[in-house]
Amino acid sequence: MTTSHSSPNKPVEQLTSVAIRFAGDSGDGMQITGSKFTDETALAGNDLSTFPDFPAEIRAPAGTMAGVSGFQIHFSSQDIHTPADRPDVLIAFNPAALRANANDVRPGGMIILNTDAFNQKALTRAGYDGDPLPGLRDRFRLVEIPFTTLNRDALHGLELSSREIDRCKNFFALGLLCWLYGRPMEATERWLATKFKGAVLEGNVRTLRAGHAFGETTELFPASFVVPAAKIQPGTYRNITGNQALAWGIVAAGVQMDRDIFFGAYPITPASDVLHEVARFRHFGVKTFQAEDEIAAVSSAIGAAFAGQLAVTVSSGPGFVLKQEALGLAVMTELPLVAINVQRAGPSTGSPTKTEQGDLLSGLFGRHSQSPLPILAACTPGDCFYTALEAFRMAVKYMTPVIVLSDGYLANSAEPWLIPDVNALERSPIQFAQPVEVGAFKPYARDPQTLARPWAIPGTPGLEHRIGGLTKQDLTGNVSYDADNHGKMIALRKAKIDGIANDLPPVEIDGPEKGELLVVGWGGTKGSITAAVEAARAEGMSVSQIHLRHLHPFPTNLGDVLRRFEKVLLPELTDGHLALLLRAKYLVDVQSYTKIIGQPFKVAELVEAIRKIHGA
Amino acid sequence: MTTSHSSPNKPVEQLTSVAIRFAGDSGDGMQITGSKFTDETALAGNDLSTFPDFPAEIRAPAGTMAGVSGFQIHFSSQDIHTPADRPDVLIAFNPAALRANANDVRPGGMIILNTDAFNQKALTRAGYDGDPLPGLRDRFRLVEIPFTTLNRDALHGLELSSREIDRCKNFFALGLLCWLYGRPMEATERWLATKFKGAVLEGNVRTLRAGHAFGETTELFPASFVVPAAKIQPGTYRNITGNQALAWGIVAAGVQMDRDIFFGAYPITPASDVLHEVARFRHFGVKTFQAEDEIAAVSSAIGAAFAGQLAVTVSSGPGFVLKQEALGLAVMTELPLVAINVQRAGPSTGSPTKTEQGDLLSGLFGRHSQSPLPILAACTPGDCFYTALEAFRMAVKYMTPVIVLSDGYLANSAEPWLIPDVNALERSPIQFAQPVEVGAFKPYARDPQTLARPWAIPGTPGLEHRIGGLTKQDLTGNVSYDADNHGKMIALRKAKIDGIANDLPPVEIDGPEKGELLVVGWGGTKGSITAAVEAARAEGMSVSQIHLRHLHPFPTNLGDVLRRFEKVLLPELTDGHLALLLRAKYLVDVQSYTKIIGQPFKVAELVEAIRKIHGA
Amino acid sequence: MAAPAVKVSAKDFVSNQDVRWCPGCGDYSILANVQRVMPELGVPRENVVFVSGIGCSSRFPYYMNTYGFHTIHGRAPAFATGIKCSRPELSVWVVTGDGDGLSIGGNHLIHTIRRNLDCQILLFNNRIYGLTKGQYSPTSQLGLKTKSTPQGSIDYPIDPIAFALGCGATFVARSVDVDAKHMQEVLTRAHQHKGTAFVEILQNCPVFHDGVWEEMQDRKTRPTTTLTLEQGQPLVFGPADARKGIVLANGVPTVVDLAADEDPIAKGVIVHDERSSTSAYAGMLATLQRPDFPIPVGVFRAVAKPTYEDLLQSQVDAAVKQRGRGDLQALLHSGDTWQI
Amino acid sequence: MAAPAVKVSAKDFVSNQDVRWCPGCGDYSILANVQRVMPELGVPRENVVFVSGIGCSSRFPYYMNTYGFHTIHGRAPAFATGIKCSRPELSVWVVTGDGDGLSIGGNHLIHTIRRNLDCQILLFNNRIYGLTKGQYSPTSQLGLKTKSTPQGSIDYPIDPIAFALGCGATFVARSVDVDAKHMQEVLTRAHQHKGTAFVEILQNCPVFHDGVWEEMQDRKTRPTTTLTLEQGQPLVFGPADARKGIVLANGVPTVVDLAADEDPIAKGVIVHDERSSTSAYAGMLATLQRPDFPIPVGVFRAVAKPTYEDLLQSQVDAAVKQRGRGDLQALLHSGDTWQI
Ligand SMILES: Cc1ncc(C[n+]2csc(CCOP(=O)(O)OP(=O)(O)O)c2C)c(N)n1
Ligand SMILES: Cc1ncc(C[n+]2csc(CCOP(=O)(O)OP(=O)(O)O)c2C)c(N)n1
Ligand code: SF4
Ligand code: SF4
Ligand SMILES: [Mg+2]
Ligand SMILES: [Mg+2]
Repeated sequence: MTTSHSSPNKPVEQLTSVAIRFAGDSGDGMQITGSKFTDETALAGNDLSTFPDFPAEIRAPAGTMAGVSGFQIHFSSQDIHTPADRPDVLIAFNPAALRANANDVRPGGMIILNTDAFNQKALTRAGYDGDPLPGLRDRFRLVEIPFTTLNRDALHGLELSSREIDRCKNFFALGLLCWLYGRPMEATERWLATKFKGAVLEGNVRTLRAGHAFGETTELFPASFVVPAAKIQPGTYRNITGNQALAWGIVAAGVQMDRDIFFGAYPITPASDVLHEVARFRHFGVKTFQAEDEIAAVSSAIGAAFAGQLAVTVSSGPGFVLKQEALGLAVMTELPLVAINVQRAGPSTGSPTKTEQGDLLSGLFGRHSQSPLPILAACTPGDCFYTALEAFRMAVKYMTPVIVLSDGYLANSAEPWLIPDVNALERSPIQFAQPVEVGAFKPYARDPQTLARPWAIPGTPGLEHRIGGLTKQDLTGNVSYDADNHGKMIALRKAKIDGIANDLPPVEIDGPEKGELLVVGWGGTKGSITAAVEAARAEGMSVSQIHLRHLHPFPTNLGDVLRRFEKVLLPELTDGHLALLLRAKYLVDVQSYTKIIGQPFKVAELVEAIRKIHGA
Repeated sequence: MTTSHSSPNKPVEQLTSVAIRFAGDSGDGMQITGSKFTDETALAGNDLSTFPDFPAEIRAPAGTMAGVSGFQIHFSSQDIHTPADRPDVLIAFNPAALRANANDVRPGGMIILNTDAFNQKALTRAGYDGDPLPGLRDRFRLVEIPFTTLNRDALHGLELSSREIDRCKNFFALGLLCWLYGRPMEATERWLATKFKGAVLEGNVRTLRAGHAFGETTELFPASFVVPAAKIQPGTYRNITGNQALAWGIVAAGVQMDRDIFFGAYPITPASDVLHEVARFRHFGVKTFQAEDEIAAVSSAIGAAFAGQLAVTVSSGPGFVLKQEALGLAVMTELPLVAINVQRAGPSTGSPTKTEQGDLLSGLFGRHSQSPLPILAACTPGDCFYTALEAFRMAVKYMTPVIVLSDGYLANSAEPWLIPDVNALERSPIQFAQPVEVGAFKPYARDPQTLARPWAIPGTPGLEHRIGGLTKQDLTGNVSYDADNHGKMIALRKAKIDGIANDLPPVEIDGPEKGELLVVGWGGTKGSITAAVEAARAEGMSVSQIHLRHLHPFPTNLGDVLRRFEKVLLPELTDGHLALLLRAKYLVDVQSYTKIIGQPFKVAELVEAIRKIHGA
Repeated sequence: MAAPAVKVSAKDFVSNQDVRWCPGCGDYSILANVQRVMPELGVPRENVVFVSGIGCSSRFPYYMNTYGFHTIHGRAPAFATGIKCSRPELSVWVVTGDGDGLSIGGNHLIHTIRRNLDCQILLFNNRIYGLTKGQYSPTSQLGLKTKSTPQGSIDYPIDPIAFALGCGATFVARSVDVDAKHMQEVLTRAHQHKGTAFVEILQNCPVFHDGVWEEMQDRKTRPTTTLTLEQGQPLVFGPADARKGIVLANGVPTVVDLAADEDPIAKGVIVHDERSSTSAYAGMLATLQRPDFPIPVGVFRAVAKPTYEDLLQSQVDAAVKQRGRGDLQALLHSGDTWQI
Repeated sequence: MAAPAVKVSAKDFVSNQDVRWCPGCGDYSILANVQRVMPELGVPRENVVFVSGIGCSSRFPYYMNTYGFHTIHGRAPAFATGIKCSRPELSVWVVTGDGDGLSIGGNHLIHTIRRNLDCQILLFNNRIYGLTKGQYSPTSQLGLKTKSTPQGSIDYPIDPIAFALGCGATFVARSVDVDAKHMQEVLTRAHQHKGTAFVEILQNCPVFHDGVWEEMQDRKTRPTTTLTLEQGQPLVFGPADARKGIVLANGVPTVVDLAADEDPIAKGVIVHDERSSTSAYAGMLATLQRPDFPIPVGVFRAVAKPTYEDLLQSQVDAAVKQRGRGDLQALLHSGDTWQI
């Protein structure tokens, strides 16, 4: 429901879209505030996109730049694809938050400050020598509000320690923002009721409403705003993050394929939340195993696959690399497995909470010798759900490990997601090999169509067989030292994976079928690239766009598509991984545009890049 | 010394080159026999090339195909580059050896059989239904000799068990071959004297001479042969295998750079012999550490590098893959390390004793994110020595891990090697960072030329500093969360490695500087490619050749060279790894010719491939 | 699972692959003993899975006519964990070596053992790396000269039994390759134990470490070099005419002589209790090493504890019982949703 | 190495990085204690190296103004091995956590400990994965509800001390984050020990596992929940008016009450001996766990054994002595060569 709370006695201005960034200390609850505002915005029917950005440390020293946590939400009455390059509004809970974020704010934008936090000590902690406010006043509209004090007044008399009281102040701010943009607050109050009870619940609700009331009454805001609902495809929506969607996609695979899930993982940022989420679903017959390390995680999953379970393992770069030897065994033994890599910024330990697309080539080539397997990449948070599902189907149909690539940006960003109708989702129960008379079974006989070998699981009489990593003999799977057989098996495995291409939908071109410029993308950059392409078109340039989800093998028409354009631009948050593959395979002069600073693309940068190559 | 033993009273025919294969049961001592014959051939002044080929098992059941062990030697009065596609002579110690090798022998070639081993039981074990000899007689010249009996007669009366006596029979055969090809036997007798004593020594020497005498007297051989010494660059020569050359190159690095070596490894075929060899050199100040696994092996080596030692780690495919996470840390911390990969046939456990070139791309891209480092590949057994040396120099000069690629073929093959003059080898003592006043030291300040950071080692007052895998701040190396700094460091590391190209000699073209066809190779295939190119030229084709030792970065003139030819052919014992890199980087239509059966190229197949592309 | 229709014999567990170990390898007798006990265990062949890593010992699964997985070096226990957690009804056997299990694979042994996954782990200890042709292993003697240690090994050997106990093992036993009867008893006990059954088998490698266990293998010396553990019996060893016993002095084990007719228990000789409340006692046994002590063979410790796969399954059952079998439609619509 | 010119103080070991742990984290006090003992050890700052893996605990080296290496998850002991073998004169300290050291890093702990590399290994045990925001660790209690175990953990915890002893540790000790004096004694002992000194430090994680060690931290409960080990003293604990002691019954430890004036030794209470000939005794101590027993703190075991890096160096020295310093020219010409 979307009734507006904006007050009758103040004017209401209409806006198309707004971007707001909440910024404060890790302890200030910015992520919560942001995600609650997100829920309300979704309920208000806007299209939206969010970007949480938190520090690596558990809790860096309070008040320091390193401790600043931010959450940005972009919402609109039209469809949008990114959290926006620059916020229109910044809520800064302390000087460090101001210093870390002020320069991102759109010139002339609004900055709301918690003046209570702006004492000398805090300013110095944040690294300010003097008082920054005067300097900012002429660049932005500063709104100075004593959140701490107002919150204390609001909760006066409650049975709460002053520490507990101060912890509520972010909800005062939330209430204010809700008034300012006419967001409903029921969802938040409902959520609070499930999270807290007693005085704490009371306190949060009270300050939330107080914040709202403050907006109505204060002189600081002459007007409130409304961002009308967007025209979005009808249906039932929810907010979902990439990690949540991956987890649900995994659970869905178990349901749709009618087989229990074995999930082997070792915690690592930013992939851990997938484990946490999946672990909640034992009642779906899902077994999660927190292994001693990544090698055990993937090995246990391969063991589960051998035993006939739907097996999946999840990690991020440094952990994923450790799984490569075992993945090679899965390739050799041709067992179905889904291996998910939620990419993060590297190299080495790098910047664990930052995003990057740097693991495409290690996924493809990170194993020794020739060890081919399919690779899929999700392109939006909600798409993670479908990508996980597709990966399981592909793994089982072709009896192969499948790599799924997500990234730190998709993992934590939320978007409104059109909930699929479960009955419309393909059901694909599994066909295991059936008992045969002893001795007749050939573990490496192949399906002529898919070249997949049979999935023969323990417990089936007559199918007793042994597999392993040594070169296997065709058909029998016995250890073989025959040179020609070695070559034949190498070729068979390659042909099987290459053959998957025939199963893939052709790439679809958005925009002109041929012409001047094609912008190619893959993975989590879809939003920013799409926004940039639309902006470029708005400037009158002819730009076409394709976005790949299948990175190995490629769709069969890809080469043809690439050759239809004079120029090809490939933006990647990495050093030209896909560009290298396309240039090598199709000998097309794909020009790579890269950014490797742990942050997603800004739309403006991409538009600039498009202008450049277009002009060139 | 090269005095001929060939007898006066039989004619001596002169030959340009001969290829002989010794084949028998793993227990028959074929590798010893072959390598002794090799030493003698070297002393006789021929150019030569060898190829040992043994089964994976320690000792497969006697008499079975799986247990057959072979050793091929090709020697000539001209320079040769390969062990030859097909032997002219096969010595088969049992039916299994015959069955496994007969079809490789040049039509009309000679097959020498140990008739004592050809009983019904042995034939069946080998998988023969009937007697194979009649069928072979019309294709080859069969020479049937009761080696076992003759050997027993020769050693009659010696204080040896019949088992011990039979174990000597391979030396009877060796003696015979020495007569047949006029090889001196002193070296072998000297070697026997160092290996055995008493009756066993006596027995081996006696049967060796008896075999020689048998040749002189038997009617079976109307004539003996002489293969005159080859015209080879003058100097002192020795035989050396690739693994031995790697080991010696490592020791040499310690001497030439005046710093002790730390060698961390975990055994794995075919790399273990490097560990075994290096472990013998404690008196060079070399410390070998057999770690609990490959991760500990590389980690200990990186620790040693941090401590200021010349650090090296050696493995093969499956083990090398496990080292990738730690190698990423070495890239991030910019420490000098040499990581050697003696490639073997995969995927997974694959065929450990067989050769392949499948680990180029995993070396380049096997780490997550952007983690660039230089890669060198040795191209002959002796070249392994220089490649190891160069790798250490590069690692220290540029403060980077360096990957060295060898392969199972180079590892075990022997070739005559012109011993370098140690005084002519470059000496390059190490410059460590010098003490500074506390606080002044910048661990990530760079040399403007090389972009290398200083090597500051524990024990140096004032240089106390902390490094690690988290994104580092420029200059200070402190942990940094700044996005632009992140990008800057990514760019700096890349620029440093790319900059090494300016240090590299330009690729040299063998043959016409430009024209119709360029054949490009890398690593252990140099011999076969060179032989094939020479053969093709002999057929009147215009063919040029380059062979790369620097696979990342590439020499600066490579693109220009590639573009000077109408066609480029790239033979690789893998699925087009280098071809992919060249196509992507230079957009040249490099055509890849691949063979992945665990065996080196045969010259004939390459000549055929050259004909095809030439004709096309 | 229903028992197999017809009576099966050892032959039924012999695969069609010819065995590829060196002549005289201790692995042959271990294989024979495993194949001999299999029919007695009453598990249908199709429900038996052998999992191994890499090494001569790890070739084992190829020779068993059951389901088998020859995996990668050192990781077999992790594969076994996935198999057993997915299919608790399967009888899972891990075969590993002193290198595979204790060198590269040490971490997986630790955690599989502490989780008490129901499986049998057979560690063939020949104190050498066989398959890679003779480098020293984590159990090799100090000073051992091998290909990789021409001046002798400088690593102190690890004791597999002490190590397993340190990881909290619920079942720990030791046997010798040549002692068929004893090994078959131990294997049967290991299979009967619900939980991780860790069994060290002293194995001879005639090619690279011949005679390393000779003392324990030789019928003549065995009585004085081994101490056969029997539940409820005092720790007595040696020939009938020269019996000795083990007593504790301030927590430290010591050997005492026993007169022909002397009652060991009266003399304070410890009575073997594999079910001892803490692992302190078994840990003490593990410290008994040659030459000062005989090496204990048999079952050191056997205590009951819920197994990992059972606890995991019970969480699934509890969740289903409490929340009903998961409903995907309901999940997708859980929490805040809105209509457009 | 010459001692530092001027008298150094704790401040000299404080780096210029601001410490990034949560308020109230037990790591702060451990850091303070390490910095306090450093000057007493008489090792010049430039000869001290701190090596760590990944985890909150593993951030430690950044805060020490010495040489430091923050490596990768679980591998710190292997890095330390390379450092110490290359430069035996350095004082090498490994800092790890219950996840870093006992989960992913278990294998390297095993082998570093058994080789007796001369280094100090400090394991901060907060029974949780802190840095990754609160998943259970190998030392977490059974049933613990964490992010990854909403229905409770089903892994039996491993005991770091028992584990280290099972690996053949020559020095094993335990201390508590809040007990400054005791920790400084233990750290000093650890540094004095030549060989691997394994120290478990019970550490509180107020954010993800607050109060896990409260019993042992609280001055009031400490006397009954901890047993302070002192060489040559009987195993007695509890307040003066309610002393208890530990005795052995058939190898199994048991608690006995002691009257106010009663002589524990007479009562058969075990006398602590950290130098016991075998690890049986220390192993027994390690089995003492709450709630049935107090947790021993202090030095469990401290025995002398040649260290790995010394044995390695002595092989180099022996080889040089015997064959002379290696001559490359001679090596290249060794064996059969020929002139052309
Ligand atoms: C990742 C990896 N590293 C190294 C090897 C080489 N390797 C195979 S078996 C083995 C040691 C086996 O020793 P053990 O477990 O004692 O088995 P045994 O042969 O003695 O029965 C080694 C080092 C490998 N196959 N894979
Ligand atoms: C290869 C790899 N896998 C996983 C991680 C993620 N990770 C970092 S620290 C950690 C656990 C740390 O726990 P602990 O050692 O107890 O340290 P604490 O934070 O509790 O001090 C994990 C799983 C990683 N950094 N690298
Ligand atoms: S090498 Fe040793 S362990 Fe391996 S098969 Fe031969 S005898 Fe057995
Ligand atoms: S998460 Fe726990 S262990 Fe980590 S810094 Fe915070 S309090 Fe300390
Ligand atoms: Mg072994
Ligand atoms: Mg912890």
